[in-house]
Amino acid sequence: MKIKNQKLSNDTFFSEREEVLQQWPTGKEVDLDDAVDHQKKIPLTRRFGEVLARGVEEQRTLIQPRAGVALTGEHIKLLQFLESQGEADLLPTTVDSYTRLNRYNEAENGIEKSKETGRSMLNGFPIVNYGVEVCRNVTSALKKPVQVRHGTPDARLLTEISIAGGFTSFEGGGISYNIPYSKDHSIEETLLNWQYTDRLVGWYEEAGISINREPFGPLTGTLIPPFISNSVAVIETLLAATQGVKDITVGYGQCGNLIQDVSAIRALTKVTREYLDKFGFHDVRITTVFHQWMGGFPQDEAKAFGVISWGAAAAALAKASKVIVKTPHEAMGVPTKEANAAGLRATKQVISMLKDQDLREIPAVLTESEIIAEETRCILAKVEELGKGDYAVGTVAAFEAGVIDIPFAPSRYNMGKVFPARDNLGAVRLLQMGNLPLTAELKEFHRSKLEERAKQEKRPVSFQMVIDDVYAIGKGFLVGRPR
Amino acid sequence: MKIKNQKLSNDTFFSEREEVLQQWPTGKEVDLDDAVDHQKKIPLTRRFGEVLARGVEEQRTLIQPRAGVALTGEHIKLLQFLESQGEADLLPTTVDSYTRLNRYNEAENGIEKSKETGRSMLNGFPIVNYGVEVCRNVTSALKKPVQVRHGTPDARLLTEISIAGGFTSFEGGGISYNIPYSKDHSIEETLLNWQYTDRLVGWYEEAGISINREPFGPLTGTLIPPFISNSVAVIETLLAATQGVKDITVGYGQCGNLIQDVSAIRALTKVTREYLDKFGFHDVRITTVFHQWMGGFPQDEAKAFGVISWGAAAAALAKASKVIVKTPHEAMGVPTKEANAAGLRATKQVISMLKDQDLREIPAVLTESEIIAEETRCILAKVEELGKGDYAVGTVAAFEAGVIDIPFAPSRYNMGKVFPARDNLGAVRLLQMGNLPLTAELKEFHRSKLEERAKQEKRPVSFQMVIDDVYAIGKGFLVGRPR
Amino acid sequence: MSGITVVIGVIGADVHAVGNKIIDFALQEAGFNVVNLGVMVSQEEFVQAAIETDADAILVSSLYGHGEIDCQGLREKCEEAGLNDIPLIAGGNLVVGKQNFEEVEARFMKMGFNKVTSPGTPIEEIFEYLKELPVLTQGLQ
Amino acid sequence: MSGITVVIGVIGADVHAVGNKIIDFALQEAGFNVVNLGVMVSQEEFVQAAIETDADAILVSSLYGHGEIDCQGLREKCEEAGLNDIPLIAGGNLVVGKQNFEEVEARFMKMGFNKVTSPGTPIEEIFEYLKELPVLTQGLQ
Ligand code: B12
Ligand code: B12
Repeated sequence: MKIKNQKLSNDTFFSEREEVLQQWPTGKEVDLDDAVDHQKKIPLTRRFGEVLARGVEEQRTLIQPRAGVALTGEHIKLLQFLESQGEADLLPTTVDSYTRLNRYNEAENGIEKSKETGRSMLNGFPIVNYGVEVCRNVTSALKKPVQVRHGTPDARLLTEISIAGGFTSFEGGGISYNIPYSKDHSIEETLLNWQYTDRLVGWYEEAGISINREPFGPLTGTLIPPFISNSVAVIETLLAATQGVKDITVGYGQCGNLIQDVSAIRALTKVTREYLDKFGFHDVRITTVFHQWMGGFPQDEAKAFGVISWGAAAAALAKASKVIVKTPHEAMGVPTKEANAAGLRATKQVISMLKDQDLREIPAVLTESEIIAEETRCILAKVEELGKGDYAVGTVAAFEAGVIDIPFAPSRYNMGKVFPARDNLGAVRLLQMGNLPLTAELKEFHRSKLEERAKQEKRPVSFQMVIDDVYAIGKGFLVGRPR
Repeated sequence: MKIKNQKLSNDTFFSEREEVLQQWPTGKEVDLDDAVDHQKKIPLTRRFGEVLARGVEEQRTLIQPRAGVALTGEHIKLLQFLESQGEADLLPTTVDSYTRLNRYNEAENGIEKSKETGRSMLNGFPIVNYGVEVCRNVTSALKKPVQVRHGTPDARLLTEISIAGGFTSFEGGGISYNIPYSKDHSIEETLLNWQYTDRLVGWYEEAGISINREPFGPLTGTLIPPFISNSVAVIETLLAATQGVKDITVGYGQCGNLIQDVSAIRALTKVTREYLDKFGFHDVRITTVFHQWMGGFPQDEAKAFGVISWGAAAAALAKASKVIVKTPHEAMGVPTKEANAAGLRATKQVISMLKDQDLREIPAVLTESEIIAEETRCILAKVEELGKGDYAVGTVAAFEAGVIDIPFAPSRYNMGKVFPARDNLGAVRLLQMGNLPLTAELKEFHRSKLEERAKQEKRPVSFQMVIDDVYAIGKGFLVGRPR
Repeated sequence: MSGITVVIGVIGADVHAVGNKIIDFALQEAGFNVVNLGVMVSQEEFVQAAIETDADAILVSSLYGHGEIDCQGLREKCEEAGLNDIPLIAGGNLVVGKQNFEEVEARFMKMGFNKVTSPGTPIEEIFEYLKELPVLTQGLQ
Repeated sequence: MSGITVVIGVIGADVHAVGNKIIDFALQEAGFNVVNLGVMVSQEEFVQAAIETDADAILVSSLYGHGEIDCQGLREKCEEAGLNDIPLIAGGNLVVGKQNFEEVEARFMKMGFNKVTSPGTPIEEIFEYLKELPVLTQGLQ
């Protein structure tokens, strides 16, 4: 195995870098000194980490949409619209699918076709093809900080151009942008790719430029028990911190049970801090992101508003640092800018109304959150053991052994033995535990929670519950009860 | 004083009844035997109390809109639309403003004008003018039970025609349909009117027909501390029970702080039961209604969806028996049927998602709910004392003395010395306590809660807070903080 | 003290009292002399109060939807009583349902109102306008 | 056992795996023989699998928006490989954004698909259709 969880040496990094910058002509435009100069000129009101920190200070959950189209002018207009009409606190630039797969030729074709037809033929903004200057035009046309959001297993060149282009935050990680987004990339390969991204961010840190980094919390977005996504978040945080990243936003996708959701965010903050401290990363700042319901949405727009608002409420009551907002078009397709802004405004209203309310310290949350923390520690301890103390080596081994196993993932490198189902109150538990290294007691806890539901439904615990639960939200319910 | 809280004798009732039925020609159509026959034929699926009871059994909060237009055909279509496209569990017939003021000539004129123009020139359905047969056409054209919702200080004839017309539930009360809805009606007068309504419902009970009764919980809808509206609800329940009413839905208008809202519903159920039992009304059934935010709404429809959904969430988490639903047009005017159905569907989605979740027994709710119960008992004890055991006499005296005092009410018979403001977490407390008979300890509790806020806001507790809080929701916040 | 006197009230059978109380407070804070008639105010009461207090303007609120009917004829009543050019201002939810505001405004201007505000317009937004009234009305008289 | 064999998979560079797993389970429960190619399936893989398993139909899923591009030419590939009248069925979020479904359906029918379903149509809704396939295809051959 080639990978090791240690800071890339300058030699390794810069020689790899030469290669990376040649992957596409715009790579040549990246000049680190010039990039640092440019980043230094960005006012604090447009620095992602700064704005996040201020939100945390004011106990205000910030709101952020997803959005990206093919043409620069249109993309700027879209983001300005979300800023003014959507009252977004933080902005995204969602990258198109070709760029995510490093197919820059096809992205070029998409840009041409979009110019010809005047319509966006790509499902996002092709950052690499446009290169540094165009990105600077985008990021400086806005009042709020902008983050790159994508789903790219190999995002090395994308990171280079994004940071030089004035983006101040970058989403993704070697696990979270592989397992849910890819079929054939090995974990080792993508961990290596993301060491590069993190090292680059670390390099900027050392040059006095802090770039916010955000592991993708929700994974497949479908019935992920909090401890599984929290474990991935902690690992990606440790790997990033090793490369010198100092500002990290760990994420979580709403499950729908309020107590579990608030507990998940609480445990996420706590265990991430715990492990950072354990490895001496005391100066790494942690914030949290809560993703509104990431699974299948109801088709009806009014019902979608209900789901969106409930996500906003849970985020506010959990005092997440920010919330990623869905739109009333979610079940249908890429939203119009109006639908996107409407989702934001509904969210803003709920967040503002709940600004002064907080459920993090109620007893039910304390209990559930302790369970999640304990489960997370089981996984992390096993990863550490498998890697003999090295979290990168351990992660590769953990996926092989099914010690980390992400429900509903498309990747061949994920064991796929774990199946979740909801308990009687709608909290996500485990039905099939695969090789997850939980203690006997914790396994029994999951089993008993599902037995409780089975009893209520007068049917045995079975795989049909999984199916019923996946369908349930589309039908309006959390728990897929038999009729 | 003429009023006494005792069951009207048959003599008194039937001689008054003769007069009432002559207030408008349609009164003559009411035949009690025929009405009982008709009511007996209504299937259980269309009986309000039955459907409510089934919802309670299934722990499912039912949803109900407000709606009413001038023309019968249109009104039926509107309700059918809300049933099919809004997924309403319970239906309303909202009565127009002329009927509320017993101005039947003007209502007649409104019907004529509406027929001529084909548009509804009344803001509701004029039940009295249409009479028994037309009402039967309406109530039997629907699959769900229908309730009369209005705001009528003297609803005697309206009750007669409504019940004979096949409605199975009737909103209002001598306090709740006077103080927020009128300027010049004395409390004694309206209590007498509502004794008639309640006696009529009691008469039907005795004839084997159970009609659901619902005191109007939210009062002026604006910053009403829960114990004030709960006190009114308990009094109206006792007065109704005295006349033989057996099925009562007590109501509460959302304040916005989750803990306070859940606690209010919990305390409402508890104290109502307590007082019914105290006076021997063990067989009176109690259910609860939660009103989504009754104060000023945001103009923006997406934001309105946020407010609506948050109301739905609080109702579900409080396990209210039903929730009265607002619409995205609330701030603008009477909603279209589409906007009405959209509000319902957003609500249905949230209610269904939260069906299995319940916050009624968390410690913070237990504490707050005990405080509300205690406050309510202070008011009720004083009313009882003032009336020397008679709650009708006591109520009249209580309003005179400011022992009951409803914030922002238009009535001359309300003292108007009480002003509420929100505390630091958004719960509604008292800023000016007028003559409310709270214990010194409770008064100190309110004061200290507001001091907490004042400290946070670095300004003294003052009337400006009241103003800021009334404006706040329109601006998106619960608590009106200084800028 | 601006020395400007305004009569305020909610017209017709309308009982929406909250906005009325807020407007009263806000106007007083801003230094106006306020004559508040409360809710359910008839046209006659508005005119009478304006005469008695020598008011500079009448601010009519209507929330419940029947504003158009209730306000019809107010200008004529003012003229009959000799209040020739008194500014009439209307605000609230003046009509039934969500309607195009320009059209609503036009209908009220035609009825003789001098200023009409859209639903939810806070009273603060017309302070400037009110403060210029004495100048305006002097010009007219 | 219905004896009906269907090939299923998510076409193109699309990784949406949840629906695919659910469809697999539901079809098997209903008695179909399911050949599941998973996500990121190329046209060639669909054709190859249909030949190898002598399938009665190919069920193509596309969720991520590029379905129209990814499905173009599948009918031609089938014909080249000798799968002359094999029913092609498409479902999921076939195009980018919220579009009129009738138009989307027409475009896919023109590409040679035999049945096209709108976003979120549950697989159960085409069971009847699938069960009649052998009859249909026999009639054709
Ligand atoms: C979960 C999810 C994800 C997860 C997927 C995890 C995984 N690997 O499975 C993650 C977060 C990784 C993801 C990524 C992306 N997603 Co996505 N995702 C969703 C979401 C919310 C739910 C999908 C789902 O699991 N539904 C539940 C299952 C059971 O339902 P289903 O998939 O619709 O399938 C059912 C039916 O459609 C039908 N069906 C499906 N196929 C077929 C075939 C036939 C023949 C028939 C008859 C029926 C049928 O039966 C199935 C069972 O009932 C949808 C929006 C939605 N639907 O609410 C967006 C959505 C599909 N995603 C979208 C997009 C754009 C993306 C990304 C490109 C961008 C991004 N957001 O990062 C990437 C794509 C990456 C890639 N290369 O594919 C868009 C597609 C836009 C469009 N078509 O216009 C959607 C619609 C969201 C949106 N409105 O923008 N996504
Ligand atoms: C609270 C409320 C009630 C309470 C009122 C309690 C009370 N006595 O005060 C109750 C529940 C009793 C009630 C009853 C009714 N209501 Co109501 N109510 C409301 C609600 C939700 C808020 C009103 C409020 O207090 N806002 C807060 C205050 C501060 O704002 P405001 O009143 O708008 O006033 C501000 C501005 O408009 C402006 N302004 C007001 N007047 C003027 C005048 C001038 C000159 C200027 C410049 C500015 C100005 O300044 C004020 C301060 O900023 C509104 C909807 C909304 N706006 O969200 C409906 C609403 C006004 N009600 C409505 C209706 C229909 C009724 C009823 C007929 C039916 C019913 N629902 O039972 C009855 C009416 C009874 C009657 N005869 O009047 C409708 C009116 C429909 C329309 N115009 O098309 C509304 C719009 C709701 C809706 N969308 O259906 N209501």
